[in-house]
Amino acid sequence: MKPFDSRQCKLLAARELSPGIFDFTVSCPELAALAAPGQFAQILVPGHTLRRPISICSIGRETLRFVFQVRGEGTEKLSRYRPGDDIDILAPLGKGFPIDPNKRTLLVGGGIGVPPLLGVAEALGGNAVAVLGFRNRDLVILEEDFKNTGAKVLIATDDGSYGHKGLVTDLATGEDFQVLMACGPGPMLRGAGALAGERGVPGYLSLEQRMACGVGACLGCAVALTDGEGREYFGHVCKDGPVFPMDRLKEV
Amino acid sequence: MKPFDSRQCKLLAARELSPGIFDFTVSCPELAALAAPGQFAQILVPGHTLRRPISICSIGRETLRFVFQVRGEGTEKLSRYRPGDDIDILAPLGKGFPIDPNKRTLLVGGGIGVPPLLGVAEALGGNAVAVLGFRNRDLVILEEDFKNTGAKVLIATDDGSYGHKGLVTDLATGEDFQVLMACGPGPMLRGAGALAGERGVPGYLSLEQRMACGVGACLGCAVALTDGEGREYFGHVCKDGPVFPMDRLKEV
Amino acid sequence: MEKNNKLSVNIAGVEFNNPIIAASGTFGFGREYGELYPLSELGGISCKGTTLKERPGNPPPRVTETPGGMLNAVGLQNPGVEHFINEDLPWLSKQGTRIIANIAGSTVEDYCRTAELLNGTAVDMVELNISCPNVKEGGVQFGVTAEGVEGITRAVRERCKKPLMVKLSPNVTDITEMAIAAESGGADALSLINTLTGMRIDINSRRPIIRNNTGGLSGPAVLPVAIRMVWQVCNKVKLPVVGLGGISTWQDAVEMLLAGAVAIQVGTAIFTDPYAPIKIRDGLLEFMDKKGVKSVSELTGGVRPW
Amino acid sequence: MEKNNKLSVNIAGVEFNNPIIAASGTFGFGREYGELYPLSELGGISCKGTTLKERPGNPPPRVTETPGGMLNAVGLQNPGVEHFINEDLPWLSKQGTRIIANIAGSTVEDYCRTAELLNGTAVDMVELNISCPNVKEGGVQFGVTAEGVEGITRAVRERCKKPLMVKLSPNVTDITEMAIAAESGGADALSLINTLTGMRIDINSRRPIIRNNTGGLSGPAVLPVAIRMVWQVCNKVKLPVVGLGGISTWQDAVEMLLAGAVAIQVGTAIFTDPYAPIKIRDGLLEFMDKKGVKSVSELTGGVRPW
Ligand SMILES: Cc1cc2nc3c(=O)[nH]c(=O)nc-3n(C[C@H](O)[C@H](O)[C@H](O)COP(=O)(O)OP(=O)(O)OC[C@H]3O[C@@H](n4cnc5c(N)ncnc54)[C@H](O)[C@@H]3O)c2cc1C
Ligand SMILES: Cc1cc2nc3c(=O)[nH]c(=O)nc-3n(C[C@H](O)[C@H](O)[C@H](O)COP(=O)(O)OP(=O)(O)OC[C@H]3O[C@@H](n4cnc5c(N)ncnc54)[C@H](O)[C@@H]3O)c2cc1C
Ligand SMILES: Cc1cc2nc3c(=O)[nH]c(=O)nc-3n(C[C@H](O)[C@H](O)[C@H](O)COP(=O)(O)O)c2cc1C
Ligand SMILES: Cc1cc2nc3c(=O)[nH]c(=O)nc-3n(C[C@H](O)[C@H](O)[C@H](O)COP(=O)(O)O)c2cc1C
Ligand code: FES
Ligand code: FES
Repeated sequence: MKPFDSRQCKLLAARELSPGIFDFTVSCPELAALAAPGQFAQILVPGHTLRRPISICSIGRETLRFVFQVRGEGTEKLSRYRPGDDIDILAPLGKGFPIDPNKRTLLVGGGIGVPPLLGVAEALGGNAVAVLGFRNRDLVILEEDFKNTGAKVLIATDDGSYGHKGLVTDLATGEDFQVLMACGPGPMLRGAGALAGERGVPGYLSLEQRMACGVGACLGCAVALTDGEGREYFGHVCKDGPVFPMDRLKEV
Repeated sequence: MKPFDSRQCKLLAARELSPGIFDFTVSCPELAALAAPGQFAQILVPGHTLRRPISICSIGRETLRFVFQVRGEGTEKLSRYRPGDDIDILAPLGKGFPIDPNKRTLLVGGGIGVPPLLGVAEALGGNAVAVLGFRNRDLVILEEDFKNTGAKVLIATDDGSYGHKGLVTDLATGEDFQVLMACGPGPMLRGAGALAGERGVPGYLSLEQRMACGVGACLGCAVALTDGEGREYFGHVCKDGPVFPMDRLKEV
Repeated sequence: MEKNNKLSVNIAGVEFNNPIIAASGTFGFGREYGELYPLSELGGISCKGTTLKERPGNPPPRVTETPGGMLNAVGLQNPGVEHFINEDLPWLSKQGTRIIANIAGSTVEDYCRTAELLNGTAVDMVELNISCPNVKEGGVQFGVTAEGVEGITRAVRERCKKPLMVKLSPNVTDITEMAIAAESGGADALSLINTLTGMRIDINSRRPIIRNNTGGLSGPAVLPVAIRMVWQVCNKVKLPVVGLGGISTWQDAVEMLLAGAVAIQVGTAIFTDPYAPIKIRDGLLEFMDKKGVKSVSELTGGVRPW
Repeated sequence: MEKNNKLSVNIAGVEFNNPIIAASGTFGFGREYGELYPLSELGGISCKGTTLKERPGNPPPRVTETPGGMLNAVGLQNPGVEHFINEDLPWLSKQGTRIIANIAGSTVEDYCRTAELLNGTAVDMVELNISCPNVKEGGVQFGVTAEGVEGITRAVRERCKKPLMVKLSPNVTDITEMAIAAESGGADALSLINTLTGMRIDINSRRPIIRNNTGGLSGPAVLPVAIRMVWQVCNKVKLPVVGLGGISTWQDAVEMLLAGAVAIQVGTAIFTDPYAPIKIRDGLLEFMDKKGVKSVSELTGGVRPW
């Protein structure tokens, strides 16, 4: 069986979650059957040479869910798709989060880094604490979805307009966890990494890099890694990641 | 007032007249007010650098009608537009047919060259004979539309599956006319030119050429012309034409 | 548009109201697009290339589309420089925009005499087109060797009383050599890039689509090549550089300025959208306001290479 | 796919089942896309460029999009030729497709030793990459002068026992000079084009988007340049030419064959659609059947210039 493939997938539902952030559910039984939380898809926007990497937010029996933010031309065009339209999706790609429902897991998400963690929370079946950060109240997304997984959900906003005012890592102070998984902007990842270090638990971080192939063939999406002996080399976000054990990363 | 302009025009009606031939009516009051039969539009197909030149088929009070054939990528994409969509149209461009309703006019059209003559027939208010040629019965278009103008309409098909079997110019044998206007493939234009020559009447032919600007600025759409004294030079289909008095053309 | 000091730029002593110039050969002599907006909205117009004597141009087809761009081989069709001076310039010079005469020729002497004829006229600047790939003797032979570039620049410089901008061909191994040669020859400014030579073939007729067999590639497709060349050139010469090639949005224009250009030209994008130069100007101004940039010159060369 | 004689081509004595080859650097060593279709569906694979010693490659970002194309500056990241021979080749050589080793280096001696190491292996052909613009010492210095091209070709030719294909850079004034030089140096075949050097700048950070500042432009945008260069080269040399650069549809492939190519390579188009090479092959076959073309070689050089 092919471990990934490209398919025309029908868009079943499209919704704007918050200004500029879209929530797509597509029908793709074959791809959904292969997918794991933390993996991603390469979505074709016709007229564009390079596909857009978008994380899998949640995995249904026959569907995949993607939540993406309009950042440039490609995501803007994508946001104009309507239910019934076909989208060419290459998925599932990369290595996701190493999920163990027996381990209490802290999920640290920031902004558009929150969606990929939803699939993780679902797979953890309640054994998770999700600490989620947003710029302000209007940008909070997926809170209910996380709650529905049975996870404990704590929200922080930069301006305090909702939940805790301040850093998302602050929310973890009273929490107990055996493993940490994070996705979000660089500074947040650094904070999450530090937190895992303090607590002495393994941390897994989901990274971004500009990509061409998305499958490991072009060596486009380099990331500086260190092997067991401290030797440095370039790995690739699309194949070795996007989720990396934090101790393998040269820097975050 | 601007003699032409580019506008976002709403597609009001779209119909497939015969396989691969589409009939679009767009709303564009400002452009319609400026248009004359035989002029053309430069239609933008997003993602393409060059606009597609398409003749104005018919001019309504607030609408323009275009009939086009799918020939390549641009026209194929255009054919997928649906009523309600906006189309960016630069129009009206070029010089149309010199219409005189007092002169009995023979309209000679072939295939996708037929649509531009409809507006002419409408403007002639019945004082026209339209001889229209098609490959076969299935490809006959606009017959009723021409009849509704009051023109006499005669049809020829290459295979005789409808109307006269043979050349469209054969149909003119018994007809009397003071001026001839033609649009269609090269061989048909040559036949029409010869016919006008025999009858000693002025002939006007509508030409095609690959275009960039469509307004006379780039000198892309050259056509070899002769001036009064037989001197040859390059004129331009988009500005000096697309309709030319046949005696100005170096060759058809 | 009223003069907006934020946008005005000075190129070799000539003041342009804004840094958006219509590219040679894509805007004729301004009459057609002048129906759509006052030409004073533009910083300037680089006119269709003109030669000492009238030229008929190439037989059609002269243009076709390519992925993200187009090919052209117009072949310098033009009525000759005297016709330009007598018929086009009087009208053009009243439009409130800067007029750049783009000149070409088959011999150095042709170029020089063409430039001389422009000396006493209302033209603000002369652009030396030594890079037209679409005519057998269209000057490209002068544009692809350092000696050629320096030689023709020096010869024209001696006889031309207007500020002289040399337009470089991208069809060279090292664009900076050509830029340095033009500088040595006495150029007051550079413009780049002209078109990259390309070809398309009709797979049914098996004929090249362009009657000239090959044509010049322009449009968005060439933008990265143009940005790269402008950046390389600006690292090597002191002359003001006008950047062009594939600019179709204000973002592209900002990139080109950051790469080192003092002004930009817009060509092929006008075919896609006749209002492109205006939209680019407005977008640029809005961007500057948002970023607190007081003068467009602050953007010039602002790239921070790694 | 069964062997289809209509599509088979012979390049410098090597028989390819069909004329569709994956371009170097876009297909790795075949493992990833080998998950999607049997590699025997392709005529051949030009492997990721390999060097004598392991190379780390450039820091990221290494790729970005451009209008109708992309830039890359991977910088020849590769595990070294011995790793290729020991780890990749054994698997690759069992896939039922032709294997082209693409080699690069910093010195002539590097190239020669890399080629020598491949002598006894299952590799079907060596492609000399003297045109990688993305590493300081990546060979481009050898690829932009006739002397350089001839010299390295001759040196490698002497020590390489495999058919030798020289891959030309488009970043030159006259591609035919380089082709003639490669022919004189003893090349058995040519492939062109490699990437055109380009640049993009992030207008907010003012940083070049590619960490290497410049990168190589590929994809549909460059197709007309590639067609032109292949046509020019085929008019000047007798060597078989493999055409590439921007091919993304079977129509593009037919154009390239008509321009003179005996086979084509598909690179960037694979990123847009991993199945592109297969679709191109199928479309080509259908076109040939419709037109009554009995062998793909009949298309080669079939353009009828004006
Ligand atoms: C593994 C992975 C997972 C991702 N998951 C999500 C997600 O779930 N939701 C979401 O909103 N975004 C996600 N992103 C970011 C998303 O890929 C970019 O926002 C998107 O590619 C921007 O495309 P554009 O056309 O709108 O922007 P443009 O700036 O027009 O894009 C130009 C080029 O740069 C690339 N690019 C630009 N920004 C990024 C970026 N941050 N990362 C990678 N490539 C970039 C584009 O893919 C394109 O090739 C993810 C990125 C990666 C690498
Ligand atoms: C003045 C004028 C009026 C026209 N009126 C009509 C009309 O009413 N109905 C209709 O169906 N067709 C008309 N055509 C032809 C129509 O412009 C082409 O069929 C169309 O441009 C093909 O575009 P494409 O993207 O489908 O083909 P592609 O082959 O993908 O186009 C590639 C490029 O070639 C140009 N091109 C291809 N064929 C032609 C052609 N025959 N003439 C000019 N440019 C061409 C395209 O515009 C484009 O720039 C007219 C052409 C001209 C010049
Ligand atoms: C139809 C056409 C005609 C051109 N004619 C000339 C010319 O006469 N003189 C000249 O210097 N450049 C000429 N050019 C080149 C443009 O001025 C410009 O350098 C090139 O098109 C790249 O810019 P763009 O991508 O913005 O069009 C012409 C370009 C086109 C498309
Ligand atoms: C990501 C990437 C990596 C490349 N690496 C190599 C390489 O290692 N060796 C080489 O000869 N060419 C390399 N190339 C160039 C391609 O083989 C090809 O010449 C070029 O991309 C043009 O073809 P295309 O437009 O079909 O991609 C690379 C291209 C890309 C996009
Ligand atoms: S994007 Fe090609 S290797 Fe990761
Ligand atoms: S298309 Fe530009 S002059 Fe006719």
